[in-house]
Amino acid sequence: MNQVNRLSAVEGTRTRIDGTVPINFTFNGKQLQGVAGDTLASALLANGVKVVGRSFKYSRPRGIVGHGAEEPNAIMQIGSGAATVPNLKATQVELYEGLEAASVNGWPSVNFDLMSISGWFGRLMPPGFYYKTFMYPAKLWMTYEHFIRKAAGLGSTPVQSDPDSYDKLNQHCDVLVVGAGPAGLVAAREAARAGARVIVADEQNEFGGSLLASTQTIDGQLAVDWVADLVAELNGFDNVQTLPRSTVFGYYDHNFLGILERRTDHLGISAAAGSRQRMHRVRAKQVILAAGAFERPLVFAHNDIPGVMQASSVSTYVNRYGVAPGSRLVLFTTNDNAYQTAIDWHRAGRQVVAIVDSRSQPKGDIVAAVKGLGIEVMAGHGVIEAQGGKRVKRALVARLNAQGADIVGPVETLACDLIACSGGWSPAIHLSSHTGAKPVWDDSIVGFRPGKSKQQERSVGACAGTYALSGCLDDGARAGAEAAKLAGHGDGKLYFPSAAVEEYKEQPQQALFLVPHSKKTSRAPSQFVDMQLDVSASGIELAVREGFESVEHIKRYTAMGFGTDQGKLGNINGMAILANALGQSIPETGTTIFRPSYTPTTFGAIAGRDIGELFDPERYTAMHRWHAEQGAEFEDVGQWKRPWYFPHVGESMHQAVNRECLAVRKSVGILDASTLGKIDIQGPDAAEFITRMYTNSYLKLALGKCRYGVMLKEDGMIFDDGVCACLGDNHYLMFTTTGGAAGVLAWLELWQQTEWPHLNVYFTSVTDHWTTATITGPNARKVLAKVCGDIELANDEFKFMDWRDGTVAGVAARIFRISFTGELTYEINVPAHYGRHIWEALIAAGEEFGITPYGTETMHVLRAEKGFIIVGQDTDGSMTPADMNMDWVVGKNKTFSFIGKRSLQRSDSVRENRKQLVGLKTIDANTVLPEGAQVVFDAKQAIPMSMQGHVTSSYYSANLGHSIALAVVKGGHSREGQIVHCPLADGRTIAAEIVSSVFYDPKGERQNVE
Amino acid sequence: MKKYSGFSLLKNALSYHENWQKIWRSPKPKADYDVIIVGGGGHGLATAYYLAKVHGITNVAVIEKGYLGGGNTARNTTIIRSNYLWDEAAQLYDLSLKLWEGLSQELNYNVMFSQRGVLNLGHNLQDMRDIERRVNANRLNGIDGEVVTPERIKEIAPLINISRDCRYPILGASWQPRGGTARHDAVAWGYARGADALGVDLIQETEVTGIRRKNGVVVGVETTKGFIGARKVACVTAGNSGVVAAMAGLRLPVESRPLQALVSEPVKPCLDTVVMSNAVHGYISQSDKGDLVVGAGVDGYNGYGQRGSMHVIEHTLQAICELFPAFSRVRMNRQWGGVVDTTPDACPIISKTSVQGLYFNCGWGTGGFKATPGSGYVFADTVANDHPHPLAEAFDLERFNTGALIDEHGAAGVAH
Amino acid sequence: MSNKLSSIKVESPLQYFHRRTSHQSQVAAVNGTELFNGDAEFALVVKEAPICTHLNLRGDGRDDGFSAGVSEVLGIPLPTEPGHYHCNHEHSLYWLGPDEWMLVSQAGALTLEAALRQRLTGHISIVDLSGGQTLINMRGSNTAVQTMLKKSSVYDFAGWPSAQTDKGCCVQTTFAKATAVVSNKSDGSFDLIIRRSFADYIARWLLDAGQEFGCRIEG
Amino acid sequence: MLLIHCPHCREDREEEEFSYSGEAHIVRPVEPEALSDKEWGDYLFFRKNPRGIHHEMWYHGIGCRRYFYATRNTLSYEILETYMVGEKPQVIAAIDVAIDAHRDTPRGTL
Repeated sequence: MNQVNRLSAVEGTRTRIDGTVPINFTFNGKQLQGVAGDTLASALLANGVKVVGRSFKYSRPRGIVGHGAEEPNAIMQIGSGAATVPNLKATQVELYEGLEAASVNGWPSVNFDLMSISGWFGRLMPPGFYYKTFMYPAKLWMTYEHFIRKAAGLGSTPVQSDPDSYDKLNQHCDVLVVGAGPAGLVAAREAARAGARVIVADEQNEFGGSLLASTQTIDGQLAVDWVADLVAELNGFDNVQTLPRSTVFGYYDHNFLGILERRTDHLGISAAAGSRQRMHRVRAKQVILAAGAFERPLVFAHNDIPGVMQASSVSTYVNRYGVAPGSRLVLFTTNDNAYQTAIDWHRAGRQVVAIVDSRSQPKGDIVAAVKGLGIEVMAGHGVIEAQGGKRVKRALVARLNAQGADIVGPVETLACDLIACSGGWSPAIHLSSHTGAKPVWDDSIVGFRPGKSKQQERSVGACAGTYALSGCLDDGARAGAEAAKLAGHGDGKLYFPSAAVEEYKEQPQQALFLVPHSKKTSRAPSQFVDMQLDVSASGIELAVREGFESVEHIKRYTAMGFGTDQGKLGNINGMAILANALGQSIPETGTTIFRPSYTPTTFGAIAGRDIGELFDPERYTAMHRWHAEQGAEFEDVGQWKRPWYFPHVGESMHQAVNRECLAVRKSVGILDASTLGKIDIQGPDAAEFITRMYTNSYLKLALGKCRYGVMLKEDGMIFDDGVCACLGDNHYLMFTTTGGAAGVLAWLELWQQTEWPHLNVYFTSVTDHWTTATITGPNARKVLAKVCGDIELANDEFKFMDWRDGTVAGVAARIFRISFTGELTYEINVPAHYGRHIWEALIAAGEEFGITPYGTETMHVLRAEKGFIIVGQDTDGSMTPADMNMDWVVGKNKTFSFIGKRSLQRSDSVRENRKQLVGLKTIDANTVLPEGAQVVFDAKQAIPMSMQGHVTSSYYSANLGHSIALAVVKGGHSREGQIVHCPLADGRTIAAEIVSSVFYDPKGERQNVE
Repeated sequence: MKKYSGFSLLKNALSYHENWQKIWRSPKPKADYDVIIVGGGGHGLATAYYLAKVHGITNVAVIEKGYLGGGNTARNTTIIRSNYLWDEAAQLYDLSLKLWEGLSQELNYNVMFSQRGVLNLGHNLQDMRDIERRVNANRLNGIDGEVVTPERIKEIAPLINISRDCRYPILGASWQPRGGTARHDAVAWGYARGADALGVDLIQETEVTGIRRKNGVVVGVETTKGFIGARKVACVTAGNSGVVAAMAGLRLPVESRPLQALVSEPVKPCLDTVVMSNAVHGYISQSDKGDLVVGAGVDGYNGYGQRGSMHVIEHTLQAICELFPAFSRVRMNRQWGGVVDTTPDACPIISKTSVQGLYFNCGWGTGGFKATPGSGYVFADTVANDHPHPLAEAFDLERFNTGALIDEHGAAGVAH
Repeated sequence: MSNKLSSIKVESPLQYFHRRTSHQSQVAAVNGTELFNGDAEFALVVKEAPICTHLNLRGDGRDDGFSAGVSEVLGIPLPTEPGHYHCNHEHSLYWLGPDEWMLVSQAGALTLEAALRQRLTGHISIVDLSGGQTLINMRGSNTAVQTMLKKSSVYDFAGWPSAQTDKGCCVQTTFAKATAVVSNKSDGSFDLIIRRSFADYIARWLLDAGQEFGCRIEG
Repeated sequence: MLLIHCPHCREDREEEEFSYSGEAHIVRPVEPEALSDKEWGDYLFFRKNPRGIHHEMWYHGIGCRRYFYATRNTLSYEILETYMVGEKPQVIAAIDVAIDAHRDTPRGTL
């Protein structure tokens, strides 16, 4: 097919295409050719393609209607494989060499669709039909639904990962101008001149908006030339950022706006570097909305047949793209503005069959001009029905009464292949509406204007209901100067003279939302309101007959406005039809609230670069590289990567952990404990403050000593634990859990800053500063002695729960003698730059003792053997210290009522039968209970069972030769010796005996090994 | 009430759909009711329905400030499941699930309850412990569920990424086959139609502005259309509970927060189940229309604005793109927010109050939709008998004084 | 802490990154587009500073004794204006909060802390963070540096006046999904103070984000 | 997406740097043990949660690490003021006074 509809140059206009650069593309597998500057839509029209898709519900053939974001029908699957994109509007896709486009609906093809539903069969699917059917028999619903789902969706997602990348810029500006049409351009220029930081964004590939298709002149220049000069001027400002191909998709609180910039889509390649799309996160001091307006379609019978188009779109295809989408035009209008389309069509050398004007006496200047060209104007008439199959063949025209509500004359038939429609214009109030501004109906423009501003914004030009070019230019300039001034730049006065524009004076339009038909609406051929979702005027009336009154109910019942065009064309007509059916005015009926996105916005762009390995920071300790080199398996603990276990070649996890566990208890092991949170606390009130936060007291903790503490939330439940050391006068170091570090610091700050500011104490996180190498086991002292000569390590010199400063392998270190394994343990802390050095030195020193690096799994096993809890694993936010059998850590005689203390006395906290921490020893020594197994007393009871608790930690203990588990069991502390049961999903029920939670070395002697 | 069926559809099609019965009446409020339900969302309408159906109390009005089902009922992501951890919550949600299973037939309105299963993913060892614990508890409570491997997850949702190389690889999931989704609007409309047919007055576009009491006993409500008397007032105003409570001089353990959601453009079926991940914070399903329906976590601050902050959405879509790398090229069509009443233990409040005749049903947080039938059922019972339904006992306000919380989020992170 | 560095291996936070990964991302050729500013091979160079002293300093900035004491020891005034730092050849002192400063110095940590403690009285806190942080410098074409900052942080850096040799602007803010203290320098480059455990992540972020203009990380 | 004026940094900063910390001006009872379970429960969990003017705490955690207070409209999200701990708000909602007068239980030591 060649470009049958491509026009040769037309006098007095300049298209934006370059006819000398052919571009090949395919549509539904067919090779076609367009030219540089084309959109996919203009190229398809140039090639005479009529049917571009099938409708969602009734599968009716559909053609291109519009030329931009409002397009409801031309929904395309673009590209193939991993880079395919579903649901792009052909009107917004720039043509590139090799572009592959396919219709999203229609099987086996859009021209021959087996699913097409016509005539009265379609009547079986009125709005809401599925709520009324498919209910019986109940069992069959999932089968019905299976078939309903088969028909769902427009295009298809890729099945592979996205090959492209996306990024974001955080932008801050004084003035953001949305839309680079005439109003936006002059606004930007004034604001820029005043010195404001300006961003101008426009969704199209080039700036100019409606002027790109205009035949008007500005200051004696063709509009497109005037635009080119102005854009060049804007680009000359250092303080202006121009963003073409950039859609402002959402307007959020405090003048935050999202812009999606399409950077490579028009190139048709997956960008090898940089990003396919970029989201600009803009914080603007002032915003100027100059987003334009959408022409309103006219609703008449079978107005969805391909060849029924928007009048302004026809002009745009002619003037901007050099395409005439047909031969014989019937123009159907309610206003003067659309007469220009007849002039454009005439000038393009095509036939204007007639202008059908619903107004009984159109008499504007432009009407006269059109008549001067010899074009017939049928005043007081309307197109009541389009006829044709896959293309309009004729328009049925009849005389209407003055209100346009009734047919008052015979029906005439006009042969044509194109019906261009204009029901007036609807301002693009979407972004204003995002801010919560309530749109205001204005009879004078037959549309909603933006409501009272809720943010620092103003609307200008067509999106404020100002349609005359001169008005747009004046308003835009004023808004630019004003916004700049409010943002602190300039004096608000205009700098540039206003432009001279010649334009027709327009006469009032007529409000016409539903063109009458000879049959009443319920029986007339479908008069479509929302084409994408096949919502018709009769559907809206039906919803009203069924008792729905709210516009939101109607929308939801009929699905009107829920399409990917978000009702840009249909909503106003739909609301007006609803208002009429309810016997109300449009303002009484109200409008719906537009929500972001203005146009659909790529998930990947909203996600940005924070995916894959950058999804969340991976935090490393100073020894991470060593662990990785040893082949450690890692566990995610919060953002940290911690070694989980260190398998030898050929070893299973189980084998590795058993080996590590035995090594620690028999000789010595080494653990990277650097991830524990560490907070430095200084100040004269430090001890008092810490004592308020922990359950026990620190007022008498001596220099050189450590103490273990538990922290509660005010509700009495355990939320963190750790050791706190007294480092000096008014100086402490607090250890927190790995995951709790940031939360504990914020918690301390909260109480100090907001409740007890009179307590003099400062907190500083030192988690990253210190690297901690923990050596533990009966040979730990011997290992340490080899690398540390300046500390007396003897048991009675450097006691359990002491700390000392000294030198380890030549590095100043702080050593804590605390223990999470029950063995003799030294936690050696050095500044992290020395972390790897100290680690390697200890490994070397321990070699003769077979020092064994171990990970978190072995750490867990060893501490469980000792009955030490892990907050977050053995507790879950509903556990008190008493529940954990840790009454000993609660200071009963503290004068200050520490955080959480009062809650420990609530009736539920002192209730009998709370879940309490116990040990479980399986009857079969080799069976390891699954963590998370539920505990019951009577295994034979029927479901639902009475659950008494659950297993929180469970391991095989190689040291003990049997499995061990910690559990919380109701009243567990008084149930030692009882047998409980764990019924598992695999059908097994495992019996276990409740035992002490301390399985190993109950007297705690091993940490004092000589 | 004329019954809906395939036959009635056919019959009405022959008469050009000109003779359908109104779905409900639009009555003028009476001077006095036995029970006034404040709030015409799903829960309020269900409460009215069961009051009339189960307890024979039909002199009931539902007073709604906007349109029926226009609050969180219209704004949620329609996920239904009952695999809650604690016995009290699990039993309440499972009652609800059982009611869902016959709801379309009960109401003669197809609420499109679709049992396509719910996956709750685990990404670290503690997630997996919690999943094991929850699934074990569910099974022993008689609730379906199993722990599934990444390979099984991939079978259920083929586009999901189970690679071990990603930042937080999927280690497993809980799988509840009876879970799924329903058509949210239809639930409200179905209950409304059912309640109306039983004589309940549905009064829309009428705002309750005060709760009138006499000697500590409720006597009715002030509204924008005047005073309406009632012996009992039951408040079911999710997202506004604190405001309504203040009308009676009460304060609740509730903070109202924005919760955001979004849908993509419709795409051909590619996800046949519901996938939720608390750890990376996103959940997703695909509607019968083809939209990918995505929910986010709760915003950090209190807010009644029905909108939240963009960075929450950004994080959620990062999570979705991590879980489903193929969805990166899909586009967000619409985003919105609701207002959720969060409680300290992520469990609802179904309770009498210190004011005689005044009842509250609130605090469902992010999980209210799935509870709609069960919530209405036990609340109707509580109001009718002036005594908590056995399944509602644990959800009394008193628990915040005794400390007997049902710490559902302590174990599950976020209880969507 | 000991300064016997000669026999002891020290490892800066980014050293691991250098050994582990290719530390540069080059501009990829994109045929026929104007998208990428591909003049230089690397429009952005990130360099980690040699290990030095980082001290967190707390005290009452409104107390003349405190501010005089600090300035006496360091030879620079205590910045009390939010968002500013002062520096000389040896020390840089960054405002972090109304009673909190970050001191980055060439002097030894122990000596410096002792000198400050000797001079300052009352409720103060000095904490050595030298092992937990590192300073990296980001220089390059103005566009690349500014774009990188816009990609990485929500803060509006373009609003800053140029830095002078003895003072400039600083801010603690978001940097990708981590945090950083960012400051401008008189040569037009920017310093970032970041936490050790996040260093690898930030380096990966910078390489990824810098791909469009070419980014090199130097040790 | 809030833009919050930090009174310590004395500039408008992006929401991502802050975290919300709940209702402001809740004073911890001096003698918790003297309270009944109900009074203690009230202090722990019961909040004003107004639709409108709200005094709340924010933490500039990725910034100056200081807490401060904000008066924010929870419906419009407009922030009417931010102020230091220890200061009193300038903007107070009429309803606040009303609720306090109405409440059927006294609020701990408040």
